[in-house]
Order: sequence, then structure tokens, then C-alpha cells
Amino acid sequence: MLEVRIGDMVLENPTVLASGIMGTTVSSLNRIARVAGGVVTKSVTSEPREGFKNPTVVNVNCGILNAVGLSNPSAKLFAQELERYNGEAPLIVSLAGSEEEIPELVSFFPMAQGFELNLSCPHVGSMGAELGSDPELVENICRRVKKRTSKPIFVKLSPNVTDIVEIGRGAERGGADGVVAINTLRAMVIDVEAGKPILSNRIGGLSGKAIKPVAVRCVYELFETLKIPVIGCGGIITWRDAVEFLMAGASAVQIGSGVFYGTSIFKSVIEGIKDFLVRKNLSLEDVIGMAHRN
Amino acid sequence: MLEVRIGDMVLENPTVLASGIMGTTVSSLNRIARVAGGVVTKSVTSEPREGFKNPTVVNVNCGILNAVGLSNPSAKLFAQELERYNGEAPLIVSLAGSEEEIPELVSFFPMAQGFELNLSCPHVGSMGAELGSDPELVENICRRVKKRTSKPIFVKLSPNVTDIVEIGRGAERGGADGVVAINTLRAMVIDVEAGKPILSNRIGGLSGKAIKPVAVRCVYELFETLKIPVIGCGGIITWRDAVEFLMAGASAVQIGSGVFYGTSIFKSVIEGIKDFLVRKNLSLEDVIGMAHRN
Amino acid sequence: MYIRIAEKVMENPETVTLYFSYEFPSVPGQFVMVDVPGKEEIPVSLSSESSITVKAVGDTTQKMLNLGKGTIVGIRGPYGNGFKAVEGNKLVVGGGIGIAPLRYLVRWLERDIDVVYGVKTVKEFIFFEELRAKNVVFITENGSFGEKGTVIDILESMDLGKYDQIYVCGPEMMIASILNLFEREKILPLTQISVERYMKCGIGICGSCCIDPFGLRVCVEGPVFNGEILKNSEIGKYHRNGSGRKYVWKN
Amino acid sequence: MYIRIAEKVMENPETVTLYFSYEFPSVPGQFVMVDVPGKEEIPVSLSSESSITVKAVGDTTQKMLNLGKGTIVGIRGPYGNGFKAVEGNKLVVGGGIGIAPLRYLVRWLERDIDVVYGVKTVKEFIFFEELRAKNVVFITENGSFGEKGTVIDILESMDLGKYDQIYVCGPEMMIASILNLFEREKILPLTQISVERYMKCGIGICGSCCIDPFGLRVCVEGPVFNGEILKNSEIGKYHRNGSGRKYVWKN
Ligand SMILES: Cc1cc2nc3c(=O)[nH]c(=O)nc-3n(C[C@H](O)[C@H](O)[C@H](O)COP(=O)(O)OP(=O)(O)OC[C@H]3O[C@@H](n4cnc5c(N)ncnc54)[C@H](O)[C@@H]3O)c2cc1C
Ligand SMILES: Cc1cc2nc3c(=O)[nH]c(=O)nc-3n(C[C@H](O)[C@H](O)[C@H](O)COP(=O)(O)OP(=O)(O)OC[C@H]3O[C@@H](n4cnc5c(N)ncnc54)[C@H](O)[C@@H]3O)c2cc1C
Ligand SMILES: Cc1cc2nc3c(=O)[nH]c(=O)nc-3n(C[C@H](O)[C@H](O)[C@H](O)COP(=O)(O)O)c2cc1C
Ligand SMILES: Cc1cc2nc3c(=O)[nH]c(=O)nc-3n(C[C@H](O)[C@H](O)[C@H](O)COP(=O)(O)O)c2cc1C
Ligand code: FES
Ligand code: FES
Repeated sequence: MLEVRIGDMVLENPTVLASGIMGTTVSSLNRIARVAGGVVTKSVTSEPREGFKNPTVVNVNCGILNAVGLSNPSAKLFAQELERYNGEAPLIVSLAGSEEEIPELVSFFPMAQGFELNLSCPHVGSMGAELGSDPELVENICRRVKKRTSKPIFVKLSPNVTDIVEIGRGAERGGADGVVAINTLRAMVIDVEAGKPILSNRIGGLSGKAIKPVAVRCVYELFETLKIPVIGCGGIITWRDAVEFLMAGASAVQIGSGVFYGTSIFKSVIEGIKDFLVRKNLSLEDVIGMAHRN
Repeated sequence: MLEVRIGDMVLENPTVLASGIMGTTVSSLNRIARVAGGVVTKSVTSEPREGFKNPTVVNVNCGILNAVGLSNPSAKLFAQELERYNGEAPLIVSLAGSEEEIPELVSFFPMAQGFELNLSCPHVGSMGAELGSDPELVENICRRVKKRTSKPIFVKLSPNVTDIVEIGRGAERGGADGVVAINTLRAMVIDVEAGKPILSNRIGGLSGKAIKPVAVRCVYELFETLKIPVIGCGGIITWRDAVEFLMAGASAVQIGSGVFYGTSIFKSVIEGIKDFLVRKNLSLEDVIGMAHRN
Repeated sequence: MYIRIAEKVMENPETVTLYFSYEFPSVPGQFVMVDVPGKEEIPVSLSSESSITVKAVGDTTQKMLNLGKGTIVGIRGPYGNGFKAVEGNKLVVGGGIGIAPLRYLVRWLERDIDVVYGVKTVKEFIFFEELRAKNVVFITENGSFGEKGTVIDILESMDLGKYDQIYVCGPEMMIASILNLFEREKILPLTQISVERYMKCGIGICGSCCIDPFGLRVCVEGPVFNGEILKNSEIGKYHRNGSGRKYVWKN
Repeated sequence: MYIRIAEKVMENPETVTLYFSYEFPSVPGQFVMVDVPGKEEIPVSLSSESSITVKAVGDTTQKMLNLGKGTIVGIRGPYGNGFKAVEGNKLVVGGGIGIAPLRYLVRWLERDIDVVYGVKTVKEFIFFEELRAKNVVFITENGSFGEKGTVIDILESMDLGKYDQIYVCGPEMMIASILNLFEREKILPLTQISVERYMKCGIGICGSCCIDPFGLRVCVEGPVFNGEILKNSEIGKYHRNGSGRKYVWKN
């Protein structure tokens, strides 16, 4: 009843673990894979990265602010970790790095059933800006990754751009099998007692409840224009949130910060969606994109 | 103790009523002007605008979503309204329209002590995009407005851009006396029972608590680069929020959605800032931009 | 909140009461913002803890007449201040659809109430059976039932001095006349009068419902105001539409 | 939350207890994330409702030794599950700085407690006066006070079967040995053992504190685990740093 198909990938249900959430060890991924329709790993780079100093993740009003700094033990070591993946749901490996590095990472992960390209890291060369804010660059990276793999690839889109649809179009042209919207919103929280930003990196990314209306808008806009599937992400805590994303046009949803409320969130979202479909006598397909038809 | 000077404008305290909030009638502006350090009117255009159909403003989780649609009775009629302004705090008239229209509006408002340019309206010509997402356009509009008036002008910046600092720089080059950051975040809320977006315009702008970390980040980034003052806006409800903005680099703050909690919010923010300064033995100047120095 | 219409009662050919299987935590005089599928969202007073009563005057209200039982409507609120209860003799004065919130008020105040209720012709009366059980003076302009004349005519003939509080809701021109009458009678401070203004947010931020000269928000500081506050206000003189443009009332 | 250091007690030259004038709603075994001005944010157990006790082992902890009374530190939490109280005979086993949360536990459990507390040399003992009032076996590796040997040596010589619950906190190698001992004694189900892992968020989302093979989060499902859960886990074998890279414990 809840099965979804995204490209070649079949998800038993439309909930997916978002990247960077309990995605550092295979045992935590295994744990979530037992319930979720799919899991995305923490983003991995070619070289090991310690990430920023703590504090890297803090609770804020209506959400979570983080600047973890893409910490990971390198693609090589992480691939060893993933060898023990239990395979209970499609495993999507999140890749980060420069235009040159990302395509190189694919071959490390034979156990992956798909790849998510996290293009929200600073663009090597053009200081500060993100890879994911240049549609041509996004297109090129997709092309290069597609050459290395026949598995589905997804581009994780940043909301910190003037026009997210333009970036989504770049991904589509480059052959991406779907886009994931959204990554975190650039944000900052200052502690007034200390008189300085709380995160060691000062600026971080806002996730959780606060960003849901922005994420829903992004999914809605992308669905209007793109032909490839859109996966929604941002502030999903209840089944209602998930249904909002489906109605905006998401074929599946990712849950990140919501795990704060417990790993059982996947179960409760799944059951909630089921009940909703029964109550309204609707199929999942009816719901996907419904807000565009009403 | 709380007096701030922004360009030629002296504010008795750093709290300012944000545009579009109780800013349609002069009597409501008069009411706020008795407490706030300044007031900004609802944005006004050359022609009358009915705005969008209701629902135009709804409460959402952690904030308010609105798509009022720049409703206003036209510059001419609004100027008549403003003739009865009580002058208890500087009056800033918010102007909206195309590159050509905005400069024309200045002469309607001799009672204004400054102007705020709301460049978040759709760019005539290039569909969908906002005037405020093109730094050259922003620069030009500022220049043109500056030719019409010697009063201070402020550019209200949109956060829906890849790089807000670039837009701020355009304003500075164009001669703006300050920037106001931020306007609302493009967002959407879908009602899952009805299966459609709640706002009649579908997409609206998110304000309130949810956007505060984004707004603080914008102010922080702008302060780092610009020489002209930055006025903070977005999600201010308590004095702590206001101090966060000051520390990020704001010379003053605007309060919009916070008025939901009562018009006494200005008083409580002002008193809170005072107490904070006394407790910490700091002056307002010490606090402005403090997070950059710590 | 999205809520199903549990029951629908046609009060007269152009007025409907929609009942919900939910009691709004509320006091009489408060209103809700009702989002009618396919139409606009409009403010409507509660006519009981769990109902609204609407007269068709335009697109949205017309549509509401045709909403079926079971239809889901979006409701925000209740908003506004509502009426305050007082001890003593109370007079409730309603004109036209203005009786809607007053019906809730009459149920709520329970005792020591006289009611004056005027409409144009007998067909317009609503909540007739329910009100008739109270001490009510029914008035029609054409004399088709009850007293003939306007609400003002009747009020002028009454001894208003015996009331500790007077509650009013009705068309703005009726309220304007009543304000004049109450001023002459020097009883403005003893009155609670519900007024209407164009509303968008209902929560006190958009400013569209503000009334001159104090900038009071009908959605927050109102819709019920003391007569003294209204006396020298814009009420009865002009109002604004959604753009903020002023319209002078045509008498 | 930002909170002022109300009192500072040097427990020994490399260990400090910081007291706050605030009682954290907490149970023993829970920890807080402490953001030390100019340094990092680190997890530290509560050593009472209103204190933390820290041993200098690196940059941040060293800095904490030098924080003056009145300094404001950022605190998030309390986080984690904490110890559970049980009826009956209880044994509390602490090694080194592991005594910090156990001190809070001992105060909280109040009665029917035996304590085994081992350190390297006598100078390391902290909370000495407070604990000495209880039924405590003090142990030093060099025999400079109390029993000579390791905590394990003493535990092996005891009749562990008489305890209804055994609480443990200490260095990971000690815990590893204890897990072996408890397994041999078949008392793993009766144990509550607090462990440490690298932490970032403290709230169960970043995943950096997860332990193999079940992916349990030390910050949410821990830091206190039943011995059975830990027995065949990574505890005592390897741990991870902030990047997720594995480090095998050197014995
Ligand atoms: C606090 C309050 C309580 C009300 N209670 C009731 C009630 O219990 N029963 C009832 O039948 N009516 C009530 N009204 C009036 C009702 O809101 C209008 O009749 C309705 O909005 C008309 O909408 P329409 O689309 O049918 O007509 P339209 O043709 O759109 O408008 C007709 C007139 O209604 C008024 N109106 C339209 N939209 C609004 C709006 N958003 N806010 C305020 N006025 C508007 C304007 O004066 C307009 O000229 C109340 C109004 C207010 C402000
Ligand atoms: C749940 C929990 C409770 C703890 N309670 C106490 C306590 O009550 N008293 C006490 O003195 N210590 C406690 N610790 C250990 C304390 O967190 C480390 O000693 C401290 O982080 C060392 O930081 P440093 O900068 O001084 O040293 P570093 O040189 O940075 O690190 C020394 C070692 O400390 C550990 N460490 C460093 N950063 C972290 C981190 N973010 N999370 C976990 N471990 C880290 C690593 O093993 C590292 O090798 C606890 C740890 C955890 C996980
Ligand atoms: C602590 C944390 C770490 C994250 N790490 C990554 C990451 O490595 N790669 C990535 O693409 N997104 C990362 N994200 C973003 C999430 O995957 C997700 O896009 C975002 O948090 C919005 O969803 P949410 O509101 O459900 O959390 C991280 C988010 C958080 C909170
Ligand atoms: C109902 C409403 C109407 C608004 N109208 C305007 C407007 O006309 N012009 C403008 O520049 N900003 C307008 N804004 C944006 C606010 O001025 C402000 O930038 C934004 O709401 C963020 O601040 P806040 O979180 O304090 O509300 C409006 C906001 C709201 C909620
Ligand atoms: S309706 Fe918006 S302020 Fe009253
Ligand atoms: S510290 Fe982040 S999950 Fe435990």
C-alpha cells in the first residue's frame, strides 16, 4: 500500500532516513533500515574530515542548528564500515566534495543502491558559495557521476539559492534520477550572555520544524517544473507533515531532525500515512502532487 | 541610553515597527509611534492594489505565513492618510513597485522622515524573480530614489537569494543609508484535510520565530561587509531576540509578527534591553556587532 | 483547524446556521475566520459555542448557504474580545443578522434580559422560537410582525435608564443612530457594541481592521467596544476595504 | 542555558567540581553538554543535582580547572537515561573519575549500598569524606591507601551473588574486565553500566555516539546500559573519534 518506486529503486514505504542523522555507523543505519523505506548515510568525502569543533549541533527554538563540518572517516574507511549493511532497505550513500572528487567516490561503494550528491559544501575555488548554487556545475557533476554508475543518483538541493528550480533543472539535465529538497537553511544563533554565536563555526544550518514551510514550498515549485521525482525533506515530525510534502509533490520523504523525537518516528509517520489513506480512501499516487490539482 | 542614530535619523530607542504590520491606517501608526523608536508604513504602490483574496495571513507552527499581495489604496490616497501622522517617532514610508515607479513615489510623502524600499515584489519583465535579487537593479533604484530625496533611504532585503551580501553591496553602492534584513522567506503550508495550500496565493512569506536564525545570520553577514548600518528584522519577540540582532550587527531592530503577542511588545523589548545593558554594564554601542568581536 | 459541518439549519431563505460537533472555547461576541472551499476566508461571529450563522450578502456567504452537511471548512479562532457579562438589568439590541452573536449572548447571560430585535420584514426573523421564550420586542420596518418601525424608534420610546448594561449588534447605520441616542441619554459608558471591519489576519497584525482615531483593532481590542470609544470614531462615518481605501457610508 | 559557576571545589590537583546555583531536574547517570568559553563543548556527568566534576585530560577539561567562580558556561541537558533505582542490596563500582556520577547515585540511592572505589594512588581519591561515611572499600593500585590492587582484584574476591543490582562507571578497560567477570558470574542482567563515547549533539541525531552492533546511542539509550547489552558490543574493543574513525583500544 505504501510502496514507492523512484527510478529503479523500490521503497517499501515513503520514509527515508536523511543524511547526517545516525548515519555514521553501519549499526545505526541497520537499526533504522528495519523500519524506514530507505536510508541515506552521512555524507562522505575522499579524505577523512574531523569536522568542526563542538558545539556542532544545538537545539534552537523550533528546530536544530548544526555545523558538523562533514566529519567522516573517508570514503575508504566508511566503505569498510558499510560492508556490514543489513540490506533491509535501499542504502543510499551521500557523497560530498569537489566536482572532481565526487565522481571518484562512487566506486568505493558497491553495496550502495543509489547515491545522493550533497552539493551544499563550499565550492572549491569560488570562496563561500556552494557547488549547489550553480546549475551548470550541478549538471556537470551529475553527468560525471552517471558515467561511473548505473545506479540511481539524487541531488540534494540547497534552499539557500535565489531559484531552487533552476538548480533542479540542472540536475535533471545532468541525468539525475531525482532531487532531494531541502538541505538546511544558512542560519546563526547568538548567545546573548556570552555575546557570541553558539556554534564553533558561527554559521550553521537550520533544520526541523522551522524550515518545513520553506521545504514544502521548494518541493511544490520543483514538482511543477521537473519531470524527475522529488524527495521532500525538512521538518517532518508527524504523518501530517509527511502528507503535506506528498501533496506538494514529493514521491518520498526524508526524516532528519525528527529523529530527536525518537527513532520510532518512522513507524509513527508510516502508520499515520496509512490511516490517512484509508480514512480518505486514497492511494499514495492520489496524494502525491494533490495540492497542484486542487 | 537607548538612542540610536542611523544616518540623519535619530531613534529614541532601537525598536521599529516593521512594514505591513498595523501600517495601513495612520491611527494605528500613531498608536505604535508612542512607544517604538520608529515606524514603517505598509508598502505602498503607485496604483491601488486590492491584494490577494483571503486567506492572506495564517498562523503556522513557529510563525506566520502571509501573502497579502501588497494591498494598499495607492500612494496618493495613503499620503492623505499620513497627513494626520502624530510625529512621535520617525516615520518611514515603505515603497514598492517597479524600477521606474518607486522613485516616482517619493514626492507623495513630504511627511516621511525616510523611505524603505521593498524590493521583494515580482520583477516586471523577468517573470517570478524579485527586483531585490539583482544587485545592479538594486543599485540603480537606490540611485534614482536618492536623486529625488535627501532623506535617508533603506533597502529591505529578501533572504530568498543565494548571497544577501551581494545585494546589500548593491544598495550601498547606490547610496542607501542602510539595509533592513530580512523580509519573509518564501514558503507554503498545505492543509492535508483539504489537500491544498492554505493561502489563496498558495505561496507566501514566512515570518516570526521560525526565521530568526536565518535573519540573524543575514545581519551577521551584512555587518561583516557593509559600511552602512544594518537594521535587523525577523522573529523578534523578546528582548533577547533583539539583543541577538544587535550583537549580530544590527543598529536597530524591526518588529513585525511579534505584534501578535500584543502591541506592548515594543515596551517589553525596550525595557528588556535596558535591563540587560545595566546588568552587563554595557552601552548600546558595545553591544552592536559584539558577536563579531567575541 | 479543519472541521466538518455536523448540522445545517436554514433559518430563512438567505440565512443559514452551520453547527459543528465541536464546542469552541469562547465567549459570545467572539468570531472565527471561516475559509470556505473555493471561496474566501471571512470573519463570522459564533452564534453559539458550536455554530455560526451567516446571511448571504455576496459570493462567499452565498456559497455557505449551499454547503452540505459533512463538508469540511477551515476555521481559525475564536478571535476577538467578546462581550462581558455584568450583573443587573440588561438590554440586548439586535438588528438584522446582528442577532447572530446576540443569540449566543442571550443564552449565556441567561437572566434579567430584555431583547429588542428589529428586521425589515417578518420573513427575516431568525431564532424566532428560541427568542420568543425570552422577553423580546420584535420589530419590523413594514409592520408585518410585532412593532412597526426601526429599532431606534422603539429604543427612543423606552426607559433606557433602567438598564445596567446595553448590548448592541447590527448594521452600522443602526449603530450610528444608537450611538447618538445613547449619547443624548448619557448612557454610553454602559454599553457594549459589536462592530465589523474588513479583516485579513484576525490576529492583530495586518492592521486592516483598525478604526480611527485610536487605531484600535476590531479583531483584537474588539469587535465589542464600549460606546464611549466608538462615539467619536469612524463608526457610522466611513470604513475601509481590503486595500485600506476609505469608503464613506451612504445613508 | 547559560549558567554561572556558583562554587568551585578543587577535589585534587587535576579534578574540579563546579557547583551551580541551579538544580538540574535529573537522575544520577545523566550528563550535560558543557560549552567551555574559548574551548569545546564536552559531555560531563552530573555529580549531584547541581554540579559536575571534571578531571583534566586534555585542552577543554584543563581549562575547566581554571574557570573562576562566577564564570558563565553554556549548558545543554541533562541528557541520557541515567541509572534506575532498585530495591535490595546494591553494589556501586567506581574507577577513577568514574566516581563522579556514582557520587550522585550514592546520595540518591541512600541505603543498602556497598561501594568499591579504585584509583591509582591515594591522591586521586575524590569525595573522600563524603564516601567514607558509607560502606566503602577504597582501593589503590600502589597500595598507598586501602586495599592494594585493581577494582577487578577486589570484585573477584567478593561474593557478588548477594547483590540485587550492581552499578558501574569507570575507565573502559575496567568495564571490559568487569563485563568478563560478570559474565562468568552470570550476573550480567543485574548490572547497570555507564559508558562513554564521542558525542556531538547529545540528543540522538548526529549518530557519533552509536555503539556496535545494535547502533544504540550512548546519548539517548545510554549512557547507562544493562551489562548484557554491552557484553558483545564494541565496548572494550574499539571506539570512534569525531570523524567516525575507529580506534582499537590499546590495553
Ligand atoms: C467581527 C465580524 C463578525 C461578523 N459576523 C457575521 C455573522 O455572524 N454573520 C454574518 O452573516 N456575517 C458576519 N460578518 C460579516 C461577514 O464577514 C460578511 O458578510 C462577509 O465577509 C461577506 O463576504 P461575501 O464574500 O459573501 O461578500 P462580499 O461581496 O465579498 O462582501 C460584502 C461585504 O462584506 C464585507 N466583507 C467582505 N469581506 C470581508 C472581510 N474579510 N472582513 C470583514 N468584512 C468583509 C464588506 O463590507 C463587503 O462590502 C461579520 C464580520 C465581522 C468583521
Ligand atoms: C556521557 C559522558 C559522561 C562523561 N562524564 C564525565 C565526567 O563526569 N567527568 C569527566 O571528567 N569526564 C567525563 N566524560 C569525559 C569527558 O567528556 C572527556 O574527558 C572530555 O571530553 C575531554 O575533553 P578534552 O578537550 O579535555 O580532551 P581531548 O584531548 O579533546 O580528549 C581526550 C579524550 O576525551 C574524549 N573526548 C573528547 N571530546 C569528547 C566528546 N565530545 N565526547 C566524548 N568524549 C570526548 C576522547 O576519548 C578523547 O580522546 C564523560 C564523557 C561522556 C561521553
Ligand atoms: C546534525 C545534522 C547533520 C547533517 N549532516 C548532513 C550531511 O552530512 N549531508 C547532508 O546532505 N545533509 C545533512 N544534514 C541535513 C539533513 O539531511 C536534512 O536535509 C535537514 O536536516 C533538513 O531535514 P530535517 O528538518 O528533517 O532535519 C544534516 C542535518 C543535521 C541536523
Ligand atoms: C501580514 C504581513 C504583512 C507584511 N507586509 C509587508 C509589506 O508590505 N512590506 C514589507 O516590506 N514587508 C512586509 N512584511 C514583512 C515584515 O515587514 C517583516 O520583514 C517580516 O514579517 C519578518 O519580520 P517578523 O518576523 O518580525 O514579522 C509583512 C509581514 C507580515 C506578517
Ligand atoms: S484583521 Fe488584521 S489586524 Fe485585525
Ligand atoms: S551524540 Fe549525537 S547521537 Fe549521540
